[in-house]
Amino acid sequence: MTEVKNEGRHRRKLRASVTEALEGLSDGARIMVGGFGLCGNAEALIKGVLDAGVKDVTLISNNSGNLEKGLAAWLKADIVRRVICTYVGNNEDLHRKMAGKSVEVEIIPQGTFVERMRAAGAGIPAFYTPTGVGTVVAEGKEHRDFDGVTHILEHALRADFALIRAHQVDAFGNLRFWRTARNFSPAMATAAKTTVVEADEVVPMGAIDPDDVHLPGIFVHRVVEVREHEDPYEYKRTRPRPGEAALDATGGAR
Amino acid sequence: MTEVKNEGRHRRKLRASVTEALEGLSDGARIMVGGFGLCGNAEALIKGVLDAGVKDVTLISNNSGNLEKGLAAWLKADIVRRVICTYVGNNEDLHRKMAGKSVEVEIIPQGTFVERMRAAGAGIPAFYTPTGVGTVVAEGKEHRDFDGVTHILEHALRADFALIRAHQVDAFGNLRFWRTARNFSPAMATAAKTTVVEADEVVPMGAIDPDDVHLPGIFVHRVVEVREHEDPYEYKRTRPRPGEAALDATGGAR
Amino acid sequence: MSFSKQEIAARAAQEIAPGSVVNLGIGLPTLVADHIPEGSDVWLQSENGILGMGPFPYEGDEDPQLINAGKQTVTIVPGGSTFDSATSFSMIRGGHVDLAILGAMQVAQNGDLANWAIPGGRVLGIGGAMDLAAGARRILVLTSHVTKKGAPKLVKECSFPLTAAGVVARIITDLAVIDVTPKGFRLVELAPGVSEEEVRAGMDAELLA
Amino acid sequence: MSFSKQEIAARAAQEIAPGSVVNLGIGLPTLVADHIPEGSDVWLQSENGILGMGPFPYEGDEDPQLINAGKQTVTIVPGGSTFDSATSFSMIRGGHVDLAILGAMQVAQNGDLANWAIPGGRVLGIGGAMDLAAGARRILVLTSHVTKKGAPKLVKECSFPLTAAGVVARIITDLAVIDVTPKGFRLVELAPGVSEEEVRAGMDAELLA
Repeated sequence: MTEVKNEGRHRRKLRASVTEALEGLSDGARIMVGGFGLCGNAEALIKGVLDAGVKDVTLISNNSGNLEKGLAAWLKADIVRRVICTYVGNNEDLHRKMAGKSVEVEIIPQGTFVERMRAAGAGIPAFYTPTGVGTVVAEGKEHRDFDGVTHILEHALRADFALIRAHQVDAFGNLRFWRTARNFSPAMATAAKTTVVEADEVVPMGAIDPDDVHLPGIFVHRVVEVREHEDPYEYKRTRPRPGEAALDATGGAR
Repeated sequence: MTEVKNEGRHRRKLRASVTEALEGLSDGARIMVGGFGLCGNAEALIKGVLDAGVKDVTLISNNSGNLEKGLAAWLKADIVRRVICTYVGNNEDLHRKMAGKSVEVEIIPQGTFVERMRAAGAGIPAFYTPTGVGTVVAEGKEHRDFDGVTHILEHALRADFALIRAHQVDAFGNLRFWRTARNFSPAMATAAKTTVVEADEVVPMGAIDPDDVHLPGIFVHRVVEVREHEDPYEYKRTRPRPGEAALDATGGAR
Repeated sequence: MSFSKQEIAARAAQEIAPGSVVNLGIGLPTLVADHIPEGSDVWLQSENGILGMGPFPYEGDEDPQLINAGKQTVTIVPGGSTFDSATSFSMIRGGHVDLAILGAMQVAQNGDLANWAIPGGRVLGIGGAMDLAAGARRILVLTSHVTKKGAPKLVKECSFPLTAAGVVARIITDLAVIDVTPKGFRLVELAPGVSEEEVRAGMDAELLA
Repeated sequence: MSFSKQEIAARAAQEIAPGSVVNLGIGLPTLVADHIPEGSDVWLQSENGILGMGPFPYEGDEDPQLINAGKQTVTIVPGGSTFDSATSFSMIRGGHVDLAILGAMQVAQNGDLANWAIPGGRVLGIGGAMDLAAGARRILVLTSHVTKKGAPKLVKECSFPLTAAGVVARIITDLAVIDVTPKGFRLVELAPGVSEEEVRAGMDAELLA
């Protein structure tokens, strides 16, 4: 009499290839992609989506590529129908698509962008925020005062897939990120039906101390290890080491 | 012409004593206290509030003591006028106060409790949640459907002081918690005007890797080191070690 | 005959899909943990901030700062994690917990659950019950078929304060396994040696066969 | 005479209370970092997920996964922390950032700020600007007094799309330090060798002395 049970989503998450990790991705999918510009991009998964040949994608990502790198490839390949982002900057590929009206672009404040994803993941369908009041962002939205301050209503932002990059992952999908590569990825992971992680390194279960897990595996569904990344710099800025500048000035070793 | 500047809140956070750490606490204060039952209580600060002699306190804490320990002392000393909590359980001190109507008790769902504090800290004045719909919790609250599901509106929950316990802290107030002692403390820290931390250990600046900070010091205003804690058990449950049960059964070493 | 508490727990364990995340309520549901097969990749969530809760610690290994939502000392399995309450209830309210196994004072034929307060009785509080009942993907209730005084717990309409409305999917009692369907309670399975009549006799609601 | 860019930045640094948390916008505000005195316990927040941002790295130490909100490689000071964007904007929107120093295209006499888009111009996007402008406790604007084409930036009413309404507390331009008061712009300080008349001439609004 007991009904046959499907297997839960938390078994056998490790995938042997990017292709396997992206199984089920289809035309028209809403896809969140982590990264602040090119920092923290899931490079192999981004390429994998191109290889999968899907089209009419809604891309939800802070910048949608830059300097012809990262998600710029999706724009060049014309697989994107709509972009939800916070900043275009010097992303010429996106500027061209916007100008040519071949891609619909919705630009929203960054805090609202991530809070809407966090809300989706946390079972909160909508929340009030002061950000954007009195601006174009507030147009058509419900306004409401709390303690004499006007706020607007913003809604949860969901996706079919989240493609994120992590530094370390175990077989359950517990994640650690490296420095500012974390950015939107944890919130995206919670907001998508299927979260796919591209990790620099798969570590044994228990290798990450329970207190040191940045994102628990409950929010992760598939994992693929990708050891090599380009990790391009957008704006590499450095300063000379204290000793060296002096050496240079005196015609020293350099 | 330049106006004289006050010092910001992020300087000289280390306090020499609990008394100093609680300076400015006054009658009628709204005080959040971290801990899931007795787990993760700021024991010295809880005692310090008693010593400070304040009264008519609104206590915002998940359990408000248990087994005559922890916050039970505040109830016994009659310094609490109102409690906002999620669970009373076998807290006889609170049951007595409720029955005698000497303390007003508001019981709210635990997820709503912490989300309201998180909202306060995150600049979100109100949000919709499915929790409590169709129950007494929803009475008198705004109802609204999203995607065909009814939700209720809940508001941010703020406090004057948050008293929390941490495992490690540095001079800026960056925190690490130990295991399940974390619970409500991070959200409370963000929701209070003044957050006071009682830490097991003060570590040098930089000793906590940037990626390993559980709660950044921006949410912490005062720190006091307290090395000794009772850390009482509420319900100590153990099981015999595999070898020992067998030994017992055969009349062995134990 | 009928199911013992351990048999109810064992039967409940069959409801857990391998590779799922489960939250076990206080009381009878806690017993389910002992019946989950090894290697089935079932992850126990405890709303005070653990995913991957393990058994009680060995004597001497207990840590007062490592407890479950029932405030008992526990352990964490390899691959487990700890986190704050906001994250924990994001998991719960956000629909990331696959199954919550809860106790009940009353369940109505429309799936309403009452498990936190008896009118006029001592209020123990809500805790995480309302969030779990509203947020978990599936709600399984374990309960005695009737109260100690013999009053039905499966009823047309709850007279006790609700925990959540229309959420219960299945109920396992000492007498039977019963589903909540759009048409009301439906018998799924009888405990060994229990008759359909006995099950009906202990209910204050229709039972579809 | 008038303030050079570095002098604007240096003057802005005087606005930073020791022991405060500050977010520096892209462009001119970025220069302020170099003028904050050592040991003043000023913590720089970068909305992509750093509290305690340090200077650019030494050559060879740069890390592509450690950048600021302008996507430049940076460092983290001892006591700094990294976190996700939701936490970062909780800090900002929740009023935990004491001061945001931002650039501007226009500032109106009621404190309205426009710094993200020019009508008909190329849209660069909003980024964190609206959250910072709405959420930081105090907003300081650094800007040239007039545009490259000589058009006033301090105006009665912004003609450009707003970033936030009524938020700017103080403006530092190459000509003067000006406050936004309930009655409008008020002169606080003149740059060396600059006359009040020159300041007024470059504004499309009243200036209270």
